[in-house]
Amino acid sequence: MTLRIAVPIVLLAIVALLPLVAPWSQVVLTLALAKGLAVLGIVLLLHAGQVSFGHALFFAVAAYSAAFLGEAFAGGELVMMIVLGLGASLFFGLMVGLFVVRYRHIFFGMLNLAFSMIFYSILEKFYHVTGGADGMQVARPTVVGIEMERAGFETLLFYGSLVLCVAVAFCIHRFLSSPIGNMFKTIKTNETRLEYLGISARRTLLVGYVVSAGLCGLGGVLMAVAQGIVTPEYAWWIRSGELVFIAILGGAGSVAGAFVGAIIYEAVRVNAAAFAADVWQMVLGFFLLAIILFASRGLVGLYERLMDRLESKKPQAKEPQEKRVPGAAE
Amino acid sequence: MNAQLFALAVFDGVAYAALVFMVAVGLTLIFGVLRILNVAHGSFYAIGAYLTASIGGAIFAAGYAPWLALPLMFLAAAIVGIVLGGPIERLLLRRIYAKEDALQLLVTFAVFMILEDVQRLIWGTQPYFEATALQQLGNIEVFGVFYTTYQLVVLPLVAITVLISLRLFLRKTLSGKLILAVTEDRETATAIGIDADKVYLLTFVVGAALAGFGGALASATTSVVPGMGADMIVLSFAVVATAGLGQIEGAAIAALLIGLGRSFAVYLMPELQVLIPYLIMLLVLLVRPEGLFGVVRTRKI
Amino acid sequence: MTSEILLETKGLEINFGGVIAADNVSVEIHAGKNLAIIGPNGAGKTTFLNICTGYTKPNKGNVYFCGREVTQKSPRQITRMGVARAFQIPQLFSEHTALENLLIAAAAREQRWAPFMKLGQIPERDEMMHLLELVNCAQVSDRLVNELPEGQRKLIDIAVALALRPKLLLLDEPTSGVASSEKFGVMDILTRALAEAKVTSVFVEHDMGIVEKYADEVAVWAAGAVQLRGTPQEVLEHPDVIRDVIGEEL
Amino acid sequence: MRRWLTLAASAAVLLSTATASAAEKPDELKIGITAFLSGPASVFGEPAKAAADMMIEEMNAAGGIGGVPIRAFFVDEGAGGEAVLSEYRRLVQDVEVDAMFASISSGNCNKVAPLAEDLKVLNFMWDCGTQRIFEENDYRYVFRTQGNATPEMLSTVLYLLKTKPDFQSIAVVNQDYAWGRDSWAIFSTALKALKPDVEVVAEFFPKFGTPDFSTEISRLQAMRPDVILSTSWGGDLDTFVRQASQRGLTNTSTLVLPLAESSLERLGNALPPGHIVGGRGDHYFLHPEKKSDPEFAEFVEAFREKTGAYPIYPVFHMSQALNALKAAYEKAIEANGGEWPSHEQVVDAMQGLKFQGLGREVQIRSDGQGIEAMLLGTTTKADGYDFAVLDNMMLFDGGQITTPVGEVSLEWLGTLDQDFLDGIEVESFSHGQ
Repeated sequence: MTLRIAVPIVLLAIVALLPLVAPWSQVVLTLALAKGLAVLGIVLLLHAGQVSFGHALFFAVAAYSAAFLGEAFAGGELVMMIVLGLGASLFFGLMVGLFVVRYRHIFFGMLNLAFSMIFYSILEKFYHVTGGADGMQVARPTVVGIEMERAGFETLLFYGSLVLCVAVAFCIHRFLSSPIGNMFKTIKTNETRLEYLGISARRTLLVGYVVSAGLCGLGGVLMAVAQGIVTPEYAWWIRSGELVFIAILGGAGSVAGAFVGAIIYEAVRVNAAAFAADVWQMVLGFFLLAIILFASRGLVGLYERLMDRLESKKPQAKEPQEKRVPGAAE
Repeated sequence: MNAQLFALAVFDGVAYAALVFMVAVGLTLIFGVLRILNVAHGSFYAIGAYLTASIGGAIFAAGYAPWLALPLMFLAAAIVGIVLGGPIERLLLRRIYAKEDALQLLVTFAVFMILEDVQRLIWGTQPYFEATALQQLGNIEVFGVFYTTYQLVVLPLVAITVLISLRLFLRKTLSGKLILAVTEDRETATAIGIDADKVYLLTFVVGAALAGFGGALASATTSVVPGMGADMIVLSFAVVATAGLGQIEGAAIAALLIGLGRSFAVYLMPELQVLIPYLIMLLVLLVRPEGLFGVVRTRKI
Repeated sequence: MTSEILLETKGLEINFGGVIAADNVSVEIHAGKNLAIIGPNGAGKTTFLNICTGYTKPNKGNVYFCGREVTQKSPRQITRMGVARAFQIPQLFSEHTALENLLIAAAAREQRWAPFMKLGQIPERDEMMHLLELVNCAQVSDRLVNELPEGQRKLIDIAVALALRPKLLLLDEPTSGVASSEKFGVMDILTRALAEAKVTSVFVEHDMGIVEKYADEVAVWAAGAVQLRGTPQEVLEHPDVIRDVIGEEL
Repeated sequence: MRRWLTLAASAAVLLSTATASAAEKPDELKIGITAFLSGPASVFGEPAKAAADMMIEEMNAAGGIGGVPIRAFFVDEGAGGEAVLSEYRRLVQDVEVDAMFASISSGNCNKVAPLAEDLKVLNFMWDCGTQRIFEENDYRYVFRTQGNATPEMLSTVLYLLKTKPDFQSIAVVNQDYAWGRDSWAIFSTALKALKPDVEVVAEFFPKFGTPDFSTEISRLQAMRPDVILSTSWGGDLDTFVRQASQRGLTNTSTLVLPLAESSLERLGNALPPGHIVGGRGDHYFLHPEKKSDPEFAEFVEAFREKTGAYPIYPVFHMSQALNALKAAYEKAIEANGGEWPSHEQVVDAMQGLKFQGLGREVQIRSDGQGIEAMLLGTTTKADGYDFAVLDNMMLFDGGQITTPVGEVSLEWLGTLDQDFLDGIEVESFSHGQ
């Protein structure tokens, strides 16, 4: 096993074991994984060269769906919440997507922003339905019909999320190597040619858009049950910006980077809030600047560079390193 | 809704539109030239307001003449443009023009986050309020309702003046023409030897100063509080997108549209007030994807 | 040789801000007859291809493909009916390799939507490698296309169009960007590939030697209108053409 | 990552020792305090933090609680609910604080209360106002060391009825979030029960942080209601009052501002005489019963020297929370025969606890809710102050106006009648008295 593969497996193991030694980190990590799923949605869209500044919308749609379900059935059921949240975000993704896939770049970003801000305002305004700015409580749901204590539930939620994230990451990775995934990527490089292959760029983008909305939805449901509360802030534009931030931090276009970025972001944020309470935003801001200016391929890019250097130093790597061609066919 | 209320709604809408326009016009100017949607613009607005309120509070308390309020606003705008905007363009943005849209936007987002905390470190979290300029001018009674002269007359006048002077600056002066040339066709402009670096710097400084000026004007009518920049920036995004990116006159019309829409909502359906800007933006973009005054660019193949 | 009409335009008219790019253009393109379009820059040649493929909508007039009206259809719909296009500036997927560009085209042709199938493993892989060989680009199949020289990009652009197995192929200046010493080689490769795939072609061309050698018919464009149409010999010897078109090319 | 690991390791060690010797006297008494140190609500958080620092220093100088010094850890509520919750967990599970003071925001109290119950940690809701928490759920570990929205609003209605009995119409301009909505629901329910003939002419809920109320003010001027209620606070309240007075709205309508005690000094001359102001409890730096108490006067001076401003209600709430903690530990030590009490013993001691901060005495009743007196007054100008101070003050006894245990506020308020009104005892004071 090469180092390049071993390190991620070790990191995954560390993440899985960390809560055993640091109980309080469990919920933080669950939140990070939930965000990581949503960030994966952003990463997916980045492959098509589009940046949404409103994907928190789908995060919020799913989170509120879970909250409403919980309210309607006095607690609710985790599996139902996930199914409903995912369904709602896919549906909203389709509806919003039908409009926004006609636009690109800044306009794409701005329209997404507009939709999310409308949803945000509705959540905030319709106090008697949504609880207004203070949001709704999400009581601890049952899991396949079983009532759980807090500790057990949190452990289950964490490991469940971890498994879900690994599975989803694998699926997205495969999707991106599939023919349709590759067509999706060509929206970034040459939509005209795609149309001249007889493929609808809008429909292709819509497929990816709906998938990305679903990913945000999954993240939203997990966040809602892990936090025990949903607020309109879930749909606020700063939240969308944060998702894009994490995507860039992890490494634009990297599936693994979405989760690495989310965990590092959460760690920086928690530490900054604890040790630099007055300037945590500033810390994050400088962190983001440093990444963009000095490591624009994000943490995953840094890792690749480090591994490249380590491998080229190893004496047994005798044969001349073949120039790696990014995106080469397997 | 009777004629009196109709008129009141119009007055309120226009005053509000004037303030929003000041911020949006800088944003759209910067976008037109640099092709960057500057999130930190909200911070420039807030800092302009803080500067005016804090300096004004200090000098008027020390007994200086109230007429200094207006020059002070210009000073605050200049400080924001030169001290803040200049270095940000020079040291930061210049390094990222070759990068993707998303990265450029995120850089300004990072600047925004940093400036939010800078504001808090400098000015703390207590609200500032400095209304000397406004109190000097007194009130006007219209239909039995008192308006401040500042809001009813000064703000719209200033906005129109800014619009006209910006137009003249862009059409009549050399620097302005250079900015316009780069806005319309960046490649050709640089190809014929226009110093794009200088134009970018100038544009950013002017744009930032306009945001600062907007903040300075607003400081007379509102409390200057942490977080005021975040709200303003989304609103001016909506204005700019509705108008069409880079459209200066368009921004004035879109600001008016959104300002009036908002004030009529307060009279007719208060619950819709916050939704109005986004609904207008959405409706406009659905019908005209490039904004009210935007130009469609087809790709040459 | 059949005289089936593949593509037909009737009375196309369009102008861009006063500049007339098509003025009552009525053209028939017959299956099996390769048509060359010549004419000075700005004569409306590319606009004609844009209208035929639905990229630009004419102000007036109609386009028919295999007897069906396609005037208001999109490039995508027209492509699906069997019209492929290669571009003056190659339109490729710059972050994909040469082979991947072709594989995406093949997947588009075969409608391969299975989300977990790898692009590199679709059944058309061998066919696409063959196509790359045909255009002499097999050795760069794993290179990103934006790292390749313009000539090869041009050929890959044509190969992408061919990968769709069209009935009609529209080529916009296939030899521009190709070194003049290689132009005939390229056209040899191209005509062989076209013949093998039984594809009729329409190509815009500036090099009269190429037109003479490879075209079955020639149409002369000027000021947005077809001025003259005939065999290469008839057209190229026409005094107006020598004066207005060939003269300018020299 | 390394920090997490070391923290985790130390947490594991602490955990094993802590359970073994729960009642051993610790080296220090650790409390976590959540407060807004950023964002608009830091107008409350910053003074409260300054006050906490001062008071803890003073308490420690006097021997702390039962001989144990206090150490405070602050959490910024402005960082968002998510960060507050994870910091809360970290402080409880990792730093092992003995008590949490959380929080200012009602939204955060809603989030924190069930968590405190889960984590079995003593939690004082030291400043948030929502009355729902104890009405909708039972808690063992959660207490409120002050009143809640119901007595705050009810006392405002009572004050209004006593001072301005003939008003006919009212409009409301509240911030659009739970506090703004809930406080209006409470106020309007009580008003409807006690004076049914009042017409509500407009209800505005402008967005939180609105910089401009021009349109609302134009409309209010056109309608001319007798009374305008606003439970807003901080920058929103300042903006509204300033814009209202600039445009003469304060000449035509009486403003009723139940939270304006916290804005008086900032507003300066912008708030003219004749408007009604409350302070979420009997909180006022010129508290008529306390201002001549040297301890009170000394604190006000010291606070002013340190921060440059007079203390406002969150400062007083902080003093109540700290004094409640002290009283609870002392009661538990006494009950434990002078030995240091376990955490559970301290929680037990909270029942019926009486304590006094910088106002009247407060008592914790069986549902965890504190009973706190309410003070309201009407603005006036006075020598020595360049801002409005209170005249015609009334002090309401908290016991009468707090929803009885087991009842839901909105239902209880609906049952109030003239008899209730007549039975209210109130003490009146004027400025300088």
